[in-house]
Amino acid sequence: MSEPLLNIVGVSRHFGGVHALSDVTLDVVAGEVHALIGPNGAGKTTLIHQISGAQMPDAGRIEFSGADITRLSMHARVAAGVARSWQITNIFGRLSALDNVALAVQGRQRDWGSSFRFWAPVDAEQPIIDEAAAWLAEVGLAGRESTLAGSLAHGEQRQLELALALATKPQLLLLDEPMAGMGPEESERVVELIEHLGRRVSILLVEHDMDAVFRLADRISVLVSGRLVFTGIPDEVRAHPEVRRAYLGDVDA
Amino acid sequence: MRLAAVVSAVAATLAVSLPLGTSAHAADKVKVGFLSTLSGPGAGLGVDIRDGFQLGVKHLNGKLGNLPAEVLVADDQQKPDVAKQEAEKLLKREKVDFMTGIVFSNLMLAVGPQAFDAKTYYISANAGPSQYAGEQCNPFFFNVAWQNDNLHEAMGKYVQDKGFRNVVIVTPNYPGGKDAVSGFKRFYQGKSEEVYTKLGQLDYAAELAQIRATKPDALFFFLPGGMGINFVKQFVAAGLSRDIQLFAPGFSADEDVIKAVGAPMLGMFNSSHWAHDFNNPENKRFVADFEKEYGRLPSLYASQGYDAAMLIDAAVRDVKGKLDDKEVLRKALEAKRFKSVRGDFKFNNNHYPVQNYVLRVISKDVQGRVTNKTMSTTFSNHADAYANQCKMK
Amino acid sequence: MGGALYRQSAQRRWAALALLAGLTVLPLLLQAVGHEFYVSFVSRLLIFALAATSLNFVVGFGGMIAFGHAAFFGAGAYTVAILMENGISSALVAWPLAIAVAALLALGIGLVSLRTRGVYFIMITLAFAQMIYYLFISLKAWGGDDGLSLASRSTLGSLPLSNDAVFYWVVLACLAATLLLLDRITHARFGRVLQAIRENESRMEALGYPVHSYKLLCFVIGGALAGLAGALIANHGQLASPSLLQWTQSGTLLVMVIVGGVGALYGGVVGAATLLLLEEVLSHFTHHWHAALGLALLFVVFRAPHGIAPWFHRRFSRSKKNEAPRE
Amino acid sequence: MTQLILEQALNGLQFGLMLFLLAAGLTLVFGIMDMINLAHGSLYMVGAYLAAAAVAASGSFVVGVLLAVAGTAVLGALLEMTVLRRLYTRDHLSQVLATFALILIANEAVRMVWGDQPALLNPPDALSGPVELGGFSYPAFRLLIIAVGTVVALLLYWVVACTRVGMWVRAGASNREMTEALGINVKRLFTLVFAAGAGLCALAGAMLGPLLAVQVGMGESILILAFVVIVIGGIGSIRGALVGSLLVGVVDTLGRALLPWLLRSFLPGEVAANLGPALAAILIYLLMAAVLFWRPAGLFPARG
Repeated sequence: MSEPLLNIVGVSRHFGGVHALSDVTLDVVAGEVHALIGPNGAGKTTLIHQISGAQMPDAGRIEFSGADITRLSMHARVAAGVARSWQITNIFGRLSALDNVALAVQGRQRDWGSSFRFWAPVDAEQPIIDEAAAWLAEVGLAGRESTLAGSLAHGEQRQLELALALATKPQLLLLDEPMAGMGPEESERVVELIEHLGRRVSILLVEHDMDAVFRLADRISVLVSGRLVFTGIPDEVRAHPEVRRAYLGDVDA
Repeated sequence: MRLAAVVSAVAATLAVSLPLGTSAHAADKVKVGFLSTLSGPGAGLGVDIRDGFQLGVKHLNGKLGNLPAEVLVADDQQKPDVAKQEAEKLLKREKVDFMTGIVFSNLMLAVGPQAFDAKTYYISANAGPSQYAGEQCNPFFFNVAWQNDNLHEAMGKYVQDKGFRNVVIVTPNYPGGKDAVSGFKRFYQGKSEEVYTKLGQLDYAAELAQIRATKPDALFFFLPGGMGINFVKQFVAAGLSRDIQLFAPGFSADEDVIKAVGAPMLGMFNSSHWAHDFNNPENKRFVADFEKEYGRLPSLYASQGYDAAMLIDAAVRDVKGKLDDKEVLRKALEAKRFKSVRGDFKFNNNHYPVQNYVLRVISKDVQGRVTNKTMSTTFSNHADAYANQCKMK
Repeated sequence: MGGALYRQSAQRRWAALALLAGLTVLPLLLQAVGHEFYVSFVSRLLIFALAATSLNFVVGFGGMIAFGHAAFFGAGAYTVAILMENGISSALVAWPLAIAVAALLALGIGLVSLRTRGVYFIMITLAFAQMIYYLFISLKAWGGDDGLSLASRSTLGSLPLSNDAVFYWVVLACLAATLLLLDRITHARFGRVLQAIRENESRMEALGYPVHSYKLLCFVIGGALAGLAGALIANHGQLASPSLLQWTQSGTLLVMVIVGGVGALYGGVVGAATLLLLEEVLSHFTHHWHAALGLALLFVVFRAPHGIAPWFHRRFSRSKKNEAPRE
Repeated sequence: MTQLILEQALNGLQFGLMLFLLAAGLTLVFGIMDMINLAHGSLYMVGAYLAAAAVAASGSFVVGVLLAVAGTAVLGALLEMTVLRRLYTRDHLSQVLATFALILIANEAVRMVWGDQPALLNPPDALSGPVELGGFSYPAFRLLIIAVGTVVALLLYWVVACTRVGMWVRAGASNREMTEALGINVKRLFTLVFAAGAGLCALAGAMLGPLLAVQVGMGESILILAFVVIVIGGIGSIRGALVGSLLVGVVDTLGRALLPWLLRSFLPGEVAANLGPALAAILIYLLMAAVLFWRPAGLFPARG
């Protein structure tokens, strides 16, 4: 196995007296799809928050590409190559779908330069618009460019959310239940998309749909009550007695 | 720069096309712009000046110098920028012949240049800033009241003469307050401690505690309008009046303040150039009619407003209504051909009064009202300290 | 409301140009009918329009409800006055400096204030403005409570600014340039980023935008333009008054913005014009014109909740609705 | 020196308690209804004017004050039911505009009824003098203010902390939907809270009126201070309002008294004389900025 891209060492986070994460150690290697599973309230989203920079851990260290990013702001982590999607759709409802993605494209300073530009009209920047349209097509939203994001169907909004994350061209993608609330057809498209991406981008995937998880994941980590119970390849996870008891038990039933 | 040239040319054309003054003929009426503080905490002062002025016009049968008088009243809200806007309206839109009414020196200094630029005579019925008494004296500025320092000087002299040597001075932290301190100390030579408050401050608990700790034998304060009312009330309520003698310039101890504070002011000394018990026919008529008209005793502000009307009347009468010849009008104003309710005064070279200043004490009059009573004359024919810096053109 | 309001149509551009032309010849018309007093009045109106526009950039575009804009307005005015006291009367030096001082002040205040949000942001900006206010009225060197008078207006090349009409044109040029600049900014990258931040701040952060820096710069630009307005108002009345710094001034500007239309390009202009004209007209009829103004404002709140400019715009563009790129 | 500090501490307490009466209503309205009410100061003004009128009419200070409190509470309830209720769901900017309009209308209404000049409201004769307090005399009326303020503060604390209505109010401040889910008549609760806040305003106006001045515009300057208080304390928190009030009262009073003296000890006289008052005037704003810098949601944030 190659050097880990993301390295989480002993991360803890508590809210008041509640320990949401206790001493979690985990890594994601380049090109891997790493799934994170566990019952509701296990701390999965909290862990995503720590990695994306939405929250800072109370203890522990987070390394990305060999650099310590534990105290880095969210936008700096995005610039470094960590992008995320949200469990609850988080888009710009009053902008068109195309404008949504164009913002994400424009945000890549290394490709397009600073956004501190005050004179030239943004509508005239054709390359950015073209790229945004390409991302929309990639997630299956071709033809919906000028629709206001807020008036897209729920599944479409989830796809747009994914396009936003992808358009930042991350090395590591943190997907928090990307298929939540989707119909089977839309879910299938997202699964295919992730399979397709898996070769270019490393993915940390939080998902409740076990079929999708076992189909997509190279490795699976199990989080229970803020503790990492086990990490292994899908077959090991299926076989692990403690995991079965703690989590998969209710799947079998 | 070509743009600049074009714009200049257009502007020059405009300037030429402007009607700049017409030939001297007798006006058919006299327009007076009365701009004063008529709302907010300082409103009482402006209202008194206005009422005094209008009583004067009434005594003159609605005329000034035999011409129908039109008095345009405007409120400056005690704000310099509002004062400037209102003055601009009066001067440029209404094209008034005289301006008067301003209470506060800072507003006077803001509005003065506008009136002077428009070559309109300003008759100050109260504000007497040192600037216009000294180097910046202006032919278009006349003051019928006093120079700001005068009443403080009179109080300083009395306090000095009475042998007080440990005095606290309370005044707002603004130029008028600093003038009060320097005026008072021009004649008082003992030990003094100055306490500066915020302008418009209403609660003096902190300052009073400080004064109690200082243990002075006398206290001189200059707090215009509502500030003075509150200070005296709180001073007495704190029990300080038992050990400390209060002194103030007349404007902190006049009818407006007495009406609000009442009996606690009894025994307080103050200085003035006028009092309602002055015994001359003009004053008797003024005081009696003022009481009849407005149901209260006039204050010194009212007397000044009244005198301003009288001065304009006399001057317009003198020039026979020819208001356009500014030079002749100025001579007429300087001559001051009217009898003031304060007895008499004359204008100095800087157009400020040379006059007497008296000591008043607050006591009960024969009708049992708490009011001012004239005691003695502190200064005779007193001028201000700045007149010698004035080179009137 | 957002971007749709700014989408310029050719029609709107022509309307703006026609208005500009009309305002340009206004002094000539007023002088022809002998009402040159109103040249000065309209200058003042345009200066307040500029100040309100600068605040609207912060409130409407940046989404930051700032309650201390008077600090920058006043700082610009005092900079010009203080420089004049020290013998520097050139507008080419003093006005840019006024803008710079206001911008620096905004940078400092913004750095601290942007740590808070919502109501706390409103209050902390107010607190800073109050500090500046009390500082100025306490310092005798800067005129204290009297403010600082200007001996004359600034000098600008060979332009005679002391002529009210010329000064009016300079003010008009400043306002037009500001509106053009803000129109460009809102359609440029920076403007789109601001619009998106207003829409969804955390999502922008997650797209890699240093949101704090964008908001701070927006705040600073707003402050700088208020500084320019301050420099002009000091020249207009030849006075830098502490009342320019008072919290009521911040409140008045905010009311102008809300009345005119939060986030509408011409919101500040419409608001300033509405308020000052109402004041001028109402005070003619009644001594109690404040009450009438209050009732008018209540009317705006309940009948034109997005302000007057968008209300007009909706009326204006109703016929063109079909062309709008919406589905 | 100790006597000076003691006296100033009493002054600070007196000022702080009165600020609390204003801040309590403001913070609850703010916290529960999420509403910026700039017109809160106008209720203070109206209360003071009503007190002046009622005292003059009845000849009794106590009767006058009680009438003013009751009258203003009714007025507050009416205001809530006619205008303010329609603003709860609007954004902060609309609230600012509407309540600013109410200030203008209230000021003019008072001017129309009572005129431009300040109204007369004097303390009862028995309390207009000083009392001896172990070595120095202190104004009796200020002591009364401290007593009234303390009683009301304790009462309010008890109501909010221990009664059913108080529980609703606290629940409303921290979670509005939850309160509604509990089946409480939120509409009536809001009107009640608003009326109570108005009554407290009137009490403050009536108590401070004799000390300060009953005049148009008196509400605006103190409104800013009340906002400073609740922001320092944390919006929606009664405890925060109390701590904030006392903090502002004491810092302002002690600062004004001690700062010039302190500066003089290490700065040249002229500089100290200029800087002292300036610094004293901005002290509470510095305090607020500092609190918000380290605690961006105030000292006692009511919401999670």
